[in-house]
Amino acid sequence: MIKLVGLIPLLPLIGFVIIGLFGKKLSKSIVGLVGSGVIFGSFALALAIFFELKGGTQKEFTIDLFTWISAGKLSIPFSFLIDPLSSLFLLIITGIGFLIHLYSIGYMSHDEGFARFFAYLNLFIFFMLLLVLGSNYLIMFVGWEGVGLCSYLLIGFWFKNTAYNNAAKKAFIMNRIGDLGFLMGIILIFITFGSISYHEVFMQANSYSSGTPVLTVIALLLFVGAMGKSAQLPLYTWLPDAMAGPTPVSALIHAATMVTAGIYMIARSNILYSLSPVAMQTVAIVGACTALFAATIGLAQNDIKKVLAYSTVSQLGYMFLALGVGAYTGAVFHVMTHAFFKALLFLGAGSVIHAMGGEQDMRKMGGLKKYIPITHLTFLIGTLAIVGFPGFSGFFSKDEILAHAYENNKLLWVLGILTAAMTTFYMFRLYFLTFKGTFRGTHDQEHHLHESPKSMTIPLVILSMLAVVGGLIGIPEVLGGKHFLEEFLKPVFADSSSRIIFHLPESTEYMLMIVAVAVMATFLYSAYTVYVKNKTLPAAEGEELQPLHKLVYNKYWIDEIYETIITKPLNFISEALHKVVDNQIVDGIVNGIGYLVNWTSSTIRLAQTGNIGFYVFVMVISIVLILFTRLM
Amino acid sequence: MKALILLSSLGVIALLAEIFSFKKLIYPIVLLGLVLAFILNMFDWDTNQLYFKMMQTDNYAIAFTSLIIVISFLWFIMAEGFFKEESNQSDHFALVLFALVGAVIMVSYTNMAMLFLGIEILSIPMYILAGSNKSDVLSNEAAFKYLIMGAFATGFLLFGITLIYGATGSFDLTEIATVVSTNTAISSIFYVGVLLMLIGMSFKVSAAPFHFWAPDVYQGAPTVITAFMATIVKTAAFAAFLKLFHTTFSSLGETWMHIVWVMAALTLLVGNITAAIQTSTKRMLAYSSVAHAGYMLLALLANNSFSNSAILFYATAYSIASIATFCIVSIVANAKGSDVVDSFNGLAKSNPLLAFVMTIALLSLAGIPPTAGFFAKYYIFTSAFTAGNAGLVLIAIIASLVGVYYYFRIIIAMFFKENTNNQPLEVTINHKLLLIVIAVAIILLGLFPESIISLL
Amino acid sequence: MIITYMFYLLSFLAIMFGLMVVLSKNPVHSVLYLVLTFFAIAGHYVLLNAQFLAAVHIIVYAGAIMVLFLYIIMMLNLNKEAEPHKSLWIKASAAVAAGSLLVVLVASIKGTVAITPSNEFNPNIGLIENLGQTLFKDYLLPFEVSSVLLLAAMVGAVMLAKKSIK
Amino acid sequence: MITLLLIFFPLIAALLLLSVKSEQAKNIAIAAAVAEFVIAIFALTQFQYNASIQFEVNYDWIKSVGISFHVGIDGISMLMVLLTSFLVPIIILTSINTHYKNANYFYALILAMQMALIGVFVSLDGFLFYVFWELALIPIYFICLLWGGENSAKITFKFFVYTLAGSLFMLGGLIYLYLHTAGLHSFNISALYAAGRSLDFVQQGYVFWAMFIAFAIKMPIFPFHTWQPDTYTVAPTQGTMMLSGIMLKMGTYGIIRWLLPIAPLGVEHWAYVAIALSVIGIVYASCIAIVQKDFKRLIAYSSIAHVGLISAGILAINVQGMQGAMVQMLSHGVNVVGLFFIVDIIQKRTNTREIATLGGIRNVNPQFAVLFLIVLLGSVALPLTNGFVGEFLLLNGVFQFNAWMTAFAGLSVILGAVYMLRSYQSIMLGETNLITSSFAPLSGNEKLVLVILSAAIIVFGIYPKPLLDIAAPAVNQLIEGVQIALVK
Amino acid sequence: MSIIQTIPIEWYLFLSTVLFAIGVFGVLFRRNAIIIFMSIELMLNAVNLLLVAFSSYLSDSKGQVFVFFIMAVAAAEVAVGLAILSMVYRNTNSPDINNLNKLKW
Repeated sequence: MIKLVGLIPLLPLIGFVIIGLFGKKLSKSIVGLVGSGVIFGSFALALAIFFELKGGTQKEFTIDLFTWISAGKLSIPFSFLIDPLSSLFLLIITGIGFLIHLYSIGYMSHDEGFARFFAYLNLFIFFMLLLVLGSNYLIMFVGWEGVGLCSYLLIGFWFKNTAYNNAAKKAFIMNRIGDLGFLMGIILIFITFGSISYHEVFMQANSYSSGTPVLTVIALLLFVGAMGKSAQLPLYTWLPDAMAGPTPVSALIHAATMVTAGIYMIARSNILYSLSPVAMQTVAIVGACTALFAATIGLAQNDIKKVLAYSTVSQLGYMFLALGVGAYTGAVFHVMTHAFFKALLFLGAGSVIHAMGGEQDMRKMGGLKKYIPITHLTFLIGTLAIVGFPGFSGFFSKDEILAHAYENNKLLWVLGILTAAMTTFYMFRLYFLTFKGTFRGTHDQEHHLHESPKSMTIPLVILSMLAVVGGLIGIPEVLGGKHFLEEFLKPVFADSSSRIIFHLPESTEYMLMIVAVAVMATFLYSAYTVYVKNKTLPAAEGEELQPLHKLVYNKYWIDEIYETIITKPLNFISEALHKVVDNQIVDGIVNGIGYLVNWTSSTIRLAQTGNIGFYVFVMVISIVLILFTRLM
Repeated sequence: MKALILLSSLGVIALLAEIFSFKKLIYPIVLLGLVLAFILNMFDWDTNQLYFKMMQTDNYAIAFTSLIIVISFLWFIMAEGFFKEESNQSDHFALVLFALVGAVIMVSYTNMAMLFLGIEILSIPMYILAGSNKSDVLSNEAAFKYLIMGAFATGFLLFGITLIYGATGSFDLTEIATVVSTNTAISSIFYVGVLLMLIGMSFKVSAAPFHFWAPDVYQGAPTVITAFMATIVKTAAFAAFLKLFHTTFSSLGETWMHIVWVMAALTLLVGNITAAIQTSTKRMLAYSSVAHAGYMLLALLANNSFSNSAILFYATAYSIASIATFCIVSIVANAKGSDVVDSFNGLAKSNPLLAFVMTIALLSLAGIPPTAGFFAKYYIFTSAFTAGNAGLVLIAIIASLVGVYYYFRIIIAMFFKENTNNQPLEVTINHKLLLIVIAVAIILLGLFPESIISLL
Repeated sequence: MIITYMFYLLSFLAIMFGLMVVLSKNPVHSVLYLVLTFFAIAGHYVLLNAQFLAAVHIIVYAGAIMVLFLYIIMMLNLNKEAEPHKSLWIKASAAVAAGSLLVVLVASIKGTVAITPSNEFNPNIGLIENLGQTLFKDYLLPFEVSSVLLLAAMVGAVMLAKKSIK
Repeated sequence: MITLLLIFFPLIAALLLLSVKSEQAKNIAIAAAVAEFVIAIFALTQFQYNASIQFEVNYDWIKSVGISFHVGIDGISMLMVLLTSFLVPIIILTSINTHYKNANYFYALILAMQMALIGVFVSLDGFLFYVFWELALIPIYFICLLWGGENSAKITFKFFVYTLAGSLFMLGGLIYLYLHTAGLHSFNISALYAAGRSLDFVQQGYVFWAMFIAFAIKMPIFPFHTWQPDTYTVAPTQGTMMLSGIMLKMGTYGIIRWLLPIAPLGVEHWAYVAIALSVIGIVYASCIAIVQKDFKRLIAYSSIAHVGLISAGILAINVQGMQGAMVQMLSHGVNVVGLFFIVDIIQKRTNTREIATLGGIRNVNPQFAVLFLIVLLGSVALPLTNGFVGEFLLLNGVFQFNAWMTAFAGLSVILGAVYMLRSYQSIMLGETNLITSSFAPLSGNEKLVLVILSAAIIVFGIYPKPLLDIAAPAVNQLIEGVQIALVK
Repeated sequence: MSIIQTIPIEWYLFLSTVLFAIGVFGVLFRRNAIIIFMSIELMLNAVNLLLVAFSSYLSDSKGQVFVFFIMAVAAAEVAVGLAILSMVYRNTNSPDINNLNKLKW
């Protein structure tokens, strides 16, 4: 089965090609069938491989396809690596990807770009699979940039809308900033290790002593890449804007898969990080800060997708926190659970939007519970999962991260807890505002409200089940679990885990769990108080806000700040370079030479007076000078 | 020598034609005579004869004589119209042929007296021919300026010859060279003499700062005569100049080289830069001719094994291209009534052949491959480089860029600008043939320069 | 001794008349002064044992060339002081240029290493016989060639001077 | 012999074109160009993948001064010949819907230029190289002058003089080397190599600058670039394509073939300056591209940025940089021709190139949008497009020279995305307007060209190995040789 | 007893130089074409004088022969020059060379 791994990315690619080339001529149902079918095929294969890997003794397979780039001692094969980590991601990607494809059939059914949408989605899956399957950094980079492209295409899916296009462009460019760091990292890896294949690099890295500067630099450069792709401070602003894309896209790309590529990359390179405490520290701090920062913004957003977007940023920060404190398994675990519940939430939100006829402002919703019961229920499950309600998947993964953070650094833990608290608050704020209370939209909208079609609800249901049970594969030992995931991923993190020893007394673990649950409960209640009991509504557009509220509502004006400190200066500098340096100075010198020649010409031609007397005079003077040289 | 006699006789025959009224036949006779002269001349190859210790037909002389004859053949075809004028027809022929005699003497002299006479025999007909458009004040002015300045420069040349005579007791080049090489305590008037001769020769080749006459005379003289001056006179003058300084005075490098260095630089810059904004093409070509003297001075200055063949090749390339350009300028100027650059507007459309040949000729003058002018420049640069004059090469490079500037003004006018004055151009079949032959020759010489540079 | 005085006298006359040629306002005077200069120079020729040359000199210059000059002056009716006013600047620059030329020439000639004649002194080289020998033996070719020169000049002068038939 | 055929076949075709009628010219030109491509492919099939020079032809030319007609093809040349012979038919094909006046001359000039370009890429004699180098300039000058846009006389003239100035410096350098060749002076490439290496580093420095300036102007590299945007803008589309697609590679090729082996010490000594200029140029041109309003001009500036990276990669003197340069030269050729064709398509339909006035073309012509996007992605070096392979290797190469410069150069990765996406958005996306609403569909040949180019972009992005393999032995040998010279 | 044995050759050198310089001065100083011609004749005569002096001093007849050639050339130049002058005069009615400056720049 493992030999067939090539088919996993190939199937979506085939899907892309078929739909891309013939999409216009095919009916929507065929497009949907092909689009989802290939992903399902991949999923089935991924499942088979997963079980083969789980059952087998060999945990690592490399499948060489062909030599891609070679120059001197640099030789980059196009080859795939199957190991627990990649196979897990394969499952997540193809699994959730399939569900979302399925969902999209319904969601996009009325869109004229239906085929295009599926083509893009298939292409995205292809690149995402490449990203996780690659056996070296450059293949990962291929996927990395490829998903960036697809993200660009899908964010700007409705390309007539300038704002959407801007969002798409912003996403691509911000990603590229990170990508540059990543690329530099790859090159430095090659220069340091003479190879960029994981196997070779990690093996060699193992022999480096901890804290070797070059490793730190590599780790930090890679992390820059991760910051871009996974929307970490300060490169996160594209992600909320990316919600311009169709909701399934938000669910798939901007919540479940692509944005977690950074986590995958660092988890993959765990040994490099484990050897570089500085980088680890940086990752942890950036992650924690992002988590908290995004959570605060989430508190005050009114757009249902924006809230989820900031929540995603925040959760991604959480994952980086996990990576930074050495909880690689925890991070991957959270990636997985997050994929379940965040995809669920987004799809739920999509269902809501679908029902609302495109309306995304929560202030216009309310009381939707009775109109769209399935959505409501699954959304509630998702919410509970994300806030870490005990028993739901998010609880386990979050708990693992917090425990590691606590051991590593109490402050990080505090930040984590704070984030969790805010998460609870804004998620329930979202839930309450949307589903509880009374409908606040227009009459037309109310009339239009309806439950989504089967193709949309079935994925919701499946995802909600996953969101509930997904945590089971990582039940910590203190709760009597076996932590299947840790076992499964052990080979991947083996070298790191020998360096980062995690040990926390059981009592402390219990304590941490209790604190987390308590905090969650408190904020759940407070959200309930505010939005259900008191029926408080977020301020309407244009209403004067409290300074702090205003600050958060306007997302700390980060976009504006970037505009002021980066975009505008860049434009200004570019204009200056163009108008002043290039046109005036550089070209000016060149033209100046031309003018100089003309000027000289018109000047010295005046010597040609036409007057014989003068000519003779010059001749005589020249003769005098020539003879004079003889005298000297 | 045979060529010399033949040419003199041709001149006399031309004069006789007036008397015995076979004027119609002179033109073919002269052309035939030139062919014959060329053949006779080439028979002397490698014979290296010395006549009266006055002239020597060594290969150097033969090569340059042949070149002069070839160019004058082309020139005669170009100047067809010049010899149509009824009243002075045989005078024109005779004067031109006598001038050629002077030119031949100038490339084969071995005695100062011959040099002096050669220069004068070449110059005096030129003074006259420059003024041959008698009713044109500009032509008069050209003749007058040429004469006054020429005679003035001759004074210095003679003074130089005299001083050299005084110091060495001889007018013979070989004897002078022997004295120079054997006599260590040579009188200092000798060096003054060398410098004065240098000045006199520089005047003849129109090297700055003794070039002032050239633009005015070139512009004022009838175009065909300008072509003659720019090609044959210049070639002969350079051959004479080179012969003198490359053989007799070559061991006195420190006396004249730094001066020639400065003159070459000045000539290159002044010639090219002043040409840049000229509106009259003839005057532009005059300045360009000054500039080309600068390049040839580089070879002269180099004073090495390349020099002879470099100047020979350069003169060839430059002369044939100049004949073509002057031919076209005169055709265009005749039709449009003016020789300003704008007269060339739209020539590519109205007469592609002229435009094409003009382009090739101008590219050659500008020194762009694969034309002869390129190899000529290359060869000169190599020669100068070998001699260690890298600085001058740099100046020459900069100067030739300026050169491109003005040559291309004509090209741009021909190809790019719209024609506003739709005077039809009349091009005789002879001119067409001439231009085609020249265009082919320019390219062939550019591709296979070996045939000429291996001569010397 | 008298020869030395003769030299001084003739030199003085030559220079003085030469200056007068240049400085006189009337062209006719200039011509006459030039003739006088030629006579002074001819005197030098005699002193230098070049009697034949002296005679030729007088005949050619004073007899032929100067007559030609006079003829042209008369023909073109130039025998008046018609020269336009020259600016001081031109005068000064002419004087400076010529003066510095003189200074430089003299200075570069002054340090002359003595010229040592290789031949025994022979006072007869200026005789016709000697000159004839040289001219028609060694310098036969230039002699012949100068005929071309004169012919060309003649043809040219005629061509230029005659009225063109229109 | 095949080398001679490669050189002179286009010339013969060009001469033939002069004698045919304007209307027939196009077909003959295409046929000739395709035939030339077939010859090149045939040469490739005969080509042995080793470092030796093949199909060598060596005639005495100007024997007395040691100039020979010496041509031959090694891996590096092979790639350039392939590029040239591949692009020329494409370029001619792009003109099918354009009706040029005196088309026979137009195509004759293009083919003549092809001849000169191939000559440049296969010359193994310094003088011959120079002659071809200059020869390439004349046809393109006339193409740009005669079929160029507004103000073409002034602009193309500047271009001509500017590049000629550089060439003359190179000529100076070559003569200098020539005079240092041992024994009877010779322009043979190996003699020049030996001569160059016998110089000390100061002298090599002179040679380096003399030649580098020529190459830098041709490519062009900051600050020698100011002829380029104007010329690219004003030239007819095919002229721009010839200039950017092939001609600028003369500069990069020149560095590889002539500069590095001749003056290794000089290169090493001045590499910091030269690479710094290249790298500054990358960011500088990218920045300026951002604020361009004319799309053609924007691409012109982007070309400066791309070529700066190529030059930096070459001058870093390592296999990765050099191989990257080889691949990137090809990729850039393909991409830039594609981009300029896109400009042409747009301009023909809308009569404008002003980015701001366009918009929404995607609504009208999605097919075009997709092809445009592919070319654009190649240009911004998205992985799995041809642009990426080169860019990665180049950055890799430069990184080995200096990490900070690489980081700075890498900004082009970001800025490239900025200006390209910005213009794509402005031109293709959004709502249609009056100008774009009647955007006609692509004609067959337009589609064909863009599809071929897109295919090339993707195929060589996914599988660049054939290209890399062609050049690899020659590149390795060259780098080894240079490194040996440096160690000494 | 010849002068050359009593008067050093330098004196003749100086004399000729002075005469030559006067001729140059004349060319520079005067605007009348006829007088300019005469000044040039003066220059040539200075040269002639020097040649004769050298010839005598060196006891070598070549110098004097050379003078013949100079005379011939001088005569030719004068003839041509005066012909040109008369031609110019016919067109401009002035011997003033300041009028002859249409050709310039």
